[in-house]
Amino acid sequence: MKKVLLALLAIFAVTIFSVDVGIVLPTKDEPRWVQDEARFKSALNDTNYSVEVLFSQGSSAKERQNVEALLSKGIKVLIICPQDAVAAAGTVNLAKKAGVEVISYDRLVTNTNSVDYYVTFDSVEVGRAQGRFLVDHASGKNNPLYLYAGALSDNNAFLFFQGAWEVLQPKIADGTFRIINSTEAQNLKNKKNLSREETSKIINQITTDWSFTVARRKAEDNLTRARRTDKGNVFILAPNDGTARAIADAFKQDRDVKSYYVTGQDAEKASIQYIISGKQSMTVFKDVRLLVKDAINVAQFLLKGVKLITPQAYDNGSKMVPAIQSEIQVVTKDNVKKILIDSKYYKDSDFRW
Amino acid sequence: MSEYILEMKNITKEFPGVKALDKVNFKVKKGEIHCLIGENGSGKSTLMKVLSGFHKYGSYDGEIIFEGEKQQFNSIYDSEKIGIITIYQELALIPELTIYENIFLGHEIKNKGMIDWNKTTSESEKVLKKLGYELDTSKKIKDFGVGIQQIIEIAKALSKNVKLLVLDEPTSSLNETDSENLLRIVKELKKQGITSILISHKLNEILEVADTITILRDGLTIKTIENNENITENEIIKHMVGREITDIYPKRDSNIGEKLFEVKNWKAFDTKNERYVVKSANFNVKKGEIVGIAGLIGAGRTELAHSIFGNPDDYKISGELYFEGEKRNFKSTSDAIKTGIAYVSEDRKGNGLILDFDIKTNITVANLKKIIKNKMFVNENEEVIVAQDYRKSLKIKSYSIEQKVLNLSGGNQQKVSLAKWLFVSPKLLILDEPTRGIDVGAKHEIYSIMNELVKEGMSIIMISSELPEVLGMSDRVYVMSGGKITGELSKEEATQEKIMVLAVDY
Amino acid sequence: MFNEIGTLLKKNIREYGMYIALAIIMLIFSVLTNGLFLSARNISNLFNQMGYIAVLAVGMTLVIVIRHIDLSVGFGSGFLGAAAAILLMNHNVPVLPTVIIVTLLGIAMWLVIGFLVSYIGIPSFVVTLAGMMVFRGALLVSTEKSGTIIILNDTFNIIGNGYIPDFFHGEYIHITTLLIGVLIVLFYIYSDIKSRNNKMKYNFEVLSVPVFIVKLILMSSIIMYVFWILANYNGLSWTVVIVLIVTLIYHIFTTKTALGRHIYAVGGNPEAAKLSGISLNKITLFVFGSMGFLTALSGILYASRFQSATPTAGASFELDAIAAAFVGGASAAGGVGKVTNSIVGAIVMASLINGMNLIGVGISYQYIIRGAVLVAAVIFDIKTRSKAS
Amino acid sequence: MFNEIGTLLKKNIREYGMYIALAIIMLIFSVLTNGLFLSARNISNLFNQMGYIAVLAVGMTLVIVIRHIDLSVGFGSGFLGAAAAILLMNHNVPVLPTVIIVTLLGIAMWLVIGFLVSYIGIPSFVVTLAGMMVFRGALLVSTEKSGTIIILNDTFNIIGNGYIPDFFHGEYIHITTLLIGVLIVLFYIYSDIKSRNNKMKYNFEVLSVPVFIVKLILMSSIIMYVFWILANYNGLSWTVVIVLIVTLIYHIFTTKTALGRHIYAVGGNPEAAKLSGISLNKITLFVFGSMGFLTALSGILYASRFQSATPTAGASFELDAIAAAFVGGASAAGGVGKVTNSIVGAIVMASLINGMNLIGVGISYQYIIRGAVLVAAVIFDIKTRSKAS
Ligand SMILES: Nc1ncnc2c1ncn2[C@@H]1O[C@H](COP(=O)(O)OP(=O)(O)OP(=O)(O)O)[C@@H](O)[C@H]1O
Ligand SMILES: Nc1ncnc2c1ncn2[C@@H]1O[C@H](COP(=O)(O)OP(=O)(O)OP(=O)(O)O)[C@@H](O)[C@H]1O
Ligand SMILES: O[C@@H]1[C@@H](O)[C@H](O)OC[C@H]1O
Ligand SMILES: [Mg+2]
Ligand SMILES: [Mg+2]
Repeated sequence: MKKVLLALLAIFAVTIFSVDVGIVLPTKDEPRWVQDEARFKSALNDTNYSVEVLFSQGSSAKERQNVEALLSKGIKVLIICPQDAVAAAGTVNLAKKAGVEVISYDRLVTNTNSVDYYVTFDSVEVGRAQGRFLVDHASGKNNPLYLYAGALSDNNAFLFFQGAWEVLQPKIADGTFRIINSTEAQNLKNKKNLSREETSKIINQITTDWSFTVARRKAEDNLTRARRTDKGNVFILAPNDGTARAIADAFKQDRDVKSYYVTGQDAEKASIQYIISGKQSMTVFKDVRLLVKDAINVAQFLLKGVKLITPQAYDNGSKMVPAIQSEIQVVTKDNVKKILIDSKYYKDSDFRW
Repeated sequence: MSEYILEMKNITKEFPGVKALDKVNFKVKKGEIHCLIGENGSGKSTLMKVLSGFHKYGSYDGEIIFEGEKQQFNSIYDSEKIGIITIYQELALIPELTIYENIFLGHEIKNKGMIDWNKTTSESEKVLKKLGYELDTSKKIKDFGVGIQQIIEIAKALSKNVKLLVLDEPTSSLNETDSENLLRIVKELKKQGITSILISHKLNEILEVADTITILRDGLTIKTIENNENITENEIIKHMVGREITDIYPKRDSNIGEKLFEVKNWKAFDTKNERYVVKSANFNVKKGEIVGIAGLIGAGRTELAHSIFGNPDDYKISGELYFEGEKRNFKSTSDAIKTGIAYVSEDRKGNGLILDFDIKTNITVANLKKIIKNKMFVNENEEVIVAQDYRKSLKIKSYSIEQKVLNLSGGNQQKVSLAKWLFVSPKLLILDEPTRGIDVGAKHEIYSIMNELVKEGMSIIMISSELPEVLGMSDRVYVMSGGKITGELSKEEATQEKIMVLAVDY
Repeated sequence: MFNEIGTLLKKNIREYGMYIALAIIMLIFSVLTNGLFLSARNISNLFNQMGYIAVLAVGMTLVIVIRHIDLSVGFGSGFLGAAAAILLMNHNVPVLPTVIIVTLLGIAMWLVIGFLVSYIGIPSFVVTLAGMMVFRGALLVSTEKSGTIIILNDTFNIIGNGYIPDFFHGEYIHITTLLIGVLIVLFYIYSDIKSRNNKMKYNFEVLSVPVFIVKLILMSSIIMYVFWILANYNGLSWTVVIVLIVTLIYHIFTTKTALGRHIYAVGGNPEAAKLSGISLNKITLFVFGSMGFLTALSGILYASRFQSATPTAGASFELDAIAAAFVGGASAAGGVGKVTNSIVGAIVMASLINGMNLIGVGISYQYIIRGAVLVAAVIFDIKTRSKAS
Repeated sequence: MFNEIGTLLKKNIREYGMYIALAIIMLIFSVLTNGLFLSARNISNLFNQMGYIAVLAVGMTLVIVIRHIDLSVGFGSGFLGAAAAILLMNHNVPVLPTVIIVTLLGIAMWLVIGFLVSYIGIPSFVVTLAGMMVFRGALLVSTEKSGTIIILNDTFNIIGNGYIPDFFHGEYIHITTLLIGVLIVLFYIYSDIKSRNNKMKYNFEVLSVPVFIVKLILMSSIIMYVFWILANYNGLSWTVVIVLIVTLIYHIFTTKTALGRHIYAVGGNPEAAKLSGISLNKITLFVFGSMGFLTALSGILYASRFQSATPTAGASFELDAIAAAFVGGASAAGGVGKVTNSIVGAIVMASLINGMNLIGVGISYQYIIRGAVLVAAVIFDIKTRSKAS
């Protein structure tokens, strides 16, 4: 029995000896982070540093456990994408105290001096890109607009929505768009800069909880409620790819919806297929390879004891964190091949064209 | 102060749909043993639960006067505080706790707010010794049989400040020796000035120990009488059931055929508790015969019955079993049932009946295939007919066959249990304590049914701890002791003394 | 006649309690949404939204009846859905074999659970909590390679999204659906009359002719109304067809067959059932096996509805299914619980979400209200029950 | 002497089973991590990581003992943590009043749960499932305004992050911690000798002198070893101090007081307990009240540890707590379960996660292994139990 256990554990053991770089990602439940893991592993294959990737599964507590385990193993650099940007402060402080360099990955840990670098796609910019896409495809007045957001419990959902609202709001105010599914948003349609509380109110109503089930139900129920004149050619702000597909499925089934534009982000394989098949309109592609490359570059310099000077810096509430920002790209049916296949991000054979 | 330690006046207690007590008057003299008797469901236990505060003051009408003072109990705690201690029909012990914890449960010995376990242990041992028992009090209750458990209950009562001791059917699950022992203790307590109220269906015991007898029927006080030589069992029975029963054990002409059932070198090992529950058993049953199995508590009769009835407890078994001349090997209880054996459990509430289900579903559950149509579906109409037939022929008292068995009195539950097993049309019927805790009237009816059955050719094994019943009903008697069958007696040979000799033979 | 109806209602209040609760909720939402709640389209959506929970609730009812619980059905369903997706997409297995393999896999896995619960004697709460973890891990492993697995198979996807074809091509109304409704009503009337005649043959008491006719008309109208509503939208969806068939089979199974009865006997008093020749272990195995079958079905319905398998598929389905069963009056003390009522329980809980979505209640308050209604429904059930007995 | 030890072990195998399991797991991880697992720093981390689960496990043990379950403690703890954060930050309430208010709030809320369970008679599974939803909603409402609420209060934050001060300023080793260890060992030896003498006064059987001394030495070394390890890192953390105090109080409470024993009596046989004059309703209220108290404590520990209240705080804590109690040998059949063993159960489960993290086992496999170990632990427990009796 004991032998079996030992053997079993040994199989899963990646390495037990000291690790140079520890990476902590938010959750394996979202395909996005699975991609990050894969990209990290392949990128680090080319270096002679040892790494270990751990997932926090949506829990700040697990995240702390992960970091503590990595510290016990003597990492020198920590790359962390916090589950909760605020709650992670104490965790990165621990790392700093242990003399470890901290790179905040994609999401910035706030209110702490312990973050050394920040590599990111700008999350607000993601929202802006989504909003811009809808605005660009709308003509005339009174276009029906359906809004959806991520989970109320996820700060990123607020950043995405903030970006999208920034772009959409003027067009709502001038009558290009008509909000169909949120009375709260409707009430605030003349306000460009929403407070956290106001955004909360809206998201409360249009949340998908990042869940397919909730997203689809909500879309169906919104369509039930909408009058025929609220349909026709519609515009849908969907926060990410998973929810975009669920929402698109619901809209596709409605006889009165003649056409729809629906946004997304992450360039999940499943959504790329949807884009190819014309069921999803766009996705915001965050080339994880760039982010990974930046993160690893910074890490390698840090391991060698070199401090980089970066062009940008973000205020995290306690200090200006030097930052490297990667570009995001909007993927549509027209450019999908160029952006994703030609760049070897995905293989041609992964999809049915 | 009056000569009465307790007076209960005009007590009326209603449950939804039942008037359990109707203006009952009940007086107990200081220092006496007062027996309370009556048919099943006549309200004895309810009266005692009113007395103990289990049924709170306000949930009944009437008044209770104890030692000259009016009492209003809001909980059992209140009545115990002034010295009324009740041992309930349902034993109030916690299986997972030790003897000493159980004895002092609810009135722990404390020292600075903490329980003093050492004192608790030694005090427990002391009370038990007073009753003539030396036990390892750190053992859990679940390791003991009902006999010992009953003694522990009494020890629990004595460990409190007891003035009036109420015993609700303490001997119903005890055999002769243990019963006698218990009655001896009650008499002993009387000498120490403790008043007792004793509820029992065993008239012989009552006549033996009672100073006064009160009879209840249908929630009414029928009569209170002094116990003296002039009173006979028959008289009491008449008051209890409202009619005369001339012979409790009805006559029967035996018509015994060839051997139906036999076990040889039978052994059963309980792997969970690592002990033999049946060490050696050789016995047989003939067609049309009633075979009694007598013995003391813990003799292993129930285990023997289970082990032949397809072994539901998963004992390790060795030996041979023959049925209708053929050697059989039952893999499961359903095998045994299919072969023609039925077993009416001694514990109708625990494992005999499904209390939340109605009469008809309980009757058919062991043999649903008998009323299956199209090879698949239960014919519910047929089921109703079956149940109604049994209700009539066994005289089950209920307002319909759709009544939950939970709400039936003990005797009627026993009849449902019997009906359930008659419905499998067994050739061999095993009755384990068939009349435990049921009143004489119902007992008489069950005996009559047994006679009917053997007349039709069925064979019966009757496990019983009541010697009069064993002697009154059996064609042949086996005696068990310590997991062994220690002897066989024919109807003619069998006497109380001979059985007792075999029952203590190890 | 009114007297007779009165006593009838009183006698069966326990059973009608559920329906009354449902009616109240539906009424409230109808008013609050200006009738939208009861519109053809919404009712159709409602049923489709709860399909994969409803089948779980059916199986969970039996699990609860035998005094157990199953926390593993959520991620179990997610994992089995992923298994289907992998078979379909990575191994190009056709739909029917996929469905069969996944179903067998589900049964096999739950037989293991049942074995641990019955033969080994581990509390079901523990085994299925462990199962929940294991299936969650397995689901993550299955979706690790490609993230969400998208299912490109129209036949498969129609299970969770499609409607039965209308052979008559009604323009505004789905004639096949209406026809099926009529057939069901006819069958209902036929079997009710037959059972009444049968009872008369046995000389049992039966409803008087006028009351009987009132009952037939009432029930028939309700059935026809629902089918009419559905016919006014897309007709019967395959999901609804599957749920109906599962419910019907389980209803007949639990009320009319010996095995079904034995399940309730085991729940009512395991010891007594054992001494009645019923094998607890086999019944437990069977009930968990059935749970596995239905979990597989639920996984297929979900994967098909979302045309994909995701790493979080199935999260917390178990809680929805358990809530449905309890709202439907199943009792944790064992022996009590009807599959039809659990379906109604599932409809109650789904109506709640649907109704609140229509009104636009925020998610935070939705959680609070769902919790409150769950408790209220069970209190209501307990109260009507104690009155009825 | 060896004979005596042998019988001693056999008699108590049930109790030692837990410890053996823990020892095995620790051994395996030590080997697999080249000793890293048992390093001062890691052991210290391990204890701090499980603090908020450990206190929940203590309360959950009693809930399980009286045959109930509590699914609401997870989000309940999250919500109470948020309440603390709001009081501290938005209303500027000082730490002590905050802690008191939150604790009282926890008790009050759980008294409601207890009331619904006992007086109204709703199954605890249902009530607490509803509670889970309600608290989840309430947590979202509380964090709506500002998202995650940052707690900027050093006194408060020290509860979950700080270590007791070293009055002796040891350079390499935390002397106060060592001293406390020594005191505990001395107290342990003193009370064990006293209890032995007491028993001898009553003429009870006691361990022979050599065996007794062996036992004292063994236990003392284990305690000293743990304190030595902790002293080698930062010393005793406040979290550990709190968990130790809670465990001690609950241990004494459950084994030495009448109320404590009544809880076990109710769990072992409710009917009998009632006839012994114990009020089931009051015991149930008390046990849930205590659960509320500990949930509040857990919420405070968590909020303090993360110096913030997040909208997802508490998610699935209930499952961890329940798993700990079951691994620690609590029985769903009621009446059985020790708080100390549940703490060990919590350590076992936490070691598992911690150890797998150190080895670098992927999260998917972590779930699978945790599930497997949960089942294995309970099987082990069942087997040793049946052998022991
Ligand atoms: N809690 C209760 N709820 C409803 N009815 C009850 C309850 N307790 C007792 N009864 C009814 O009250 C009547 C008297 O019951 P009780 O238990 O006092 O009878 P008893 O004389 O003790 O009978 P037995 O000899 O069988 O013990 C019976 O009809 C019984 O069904
Ligand atoms: N040696 C023993 N040690 C502990 N318990 C025992 C022992 N022998 C028997 N018992 C317990 O005593 C109880 C009575 O045993 P059993 O059922 O075999 O007796 P019986 O002859 O059928 O008596 P009855 O059915 O009248 O109680 C059983 O629960 C059994 O566990
Ligand atoms: O990429 C997204 C991530 O940033 C967000 O937090 O969760 C949803 C994902 O799609
Ligand atoms: Mg009685
Ligand atoms: Mg017996």
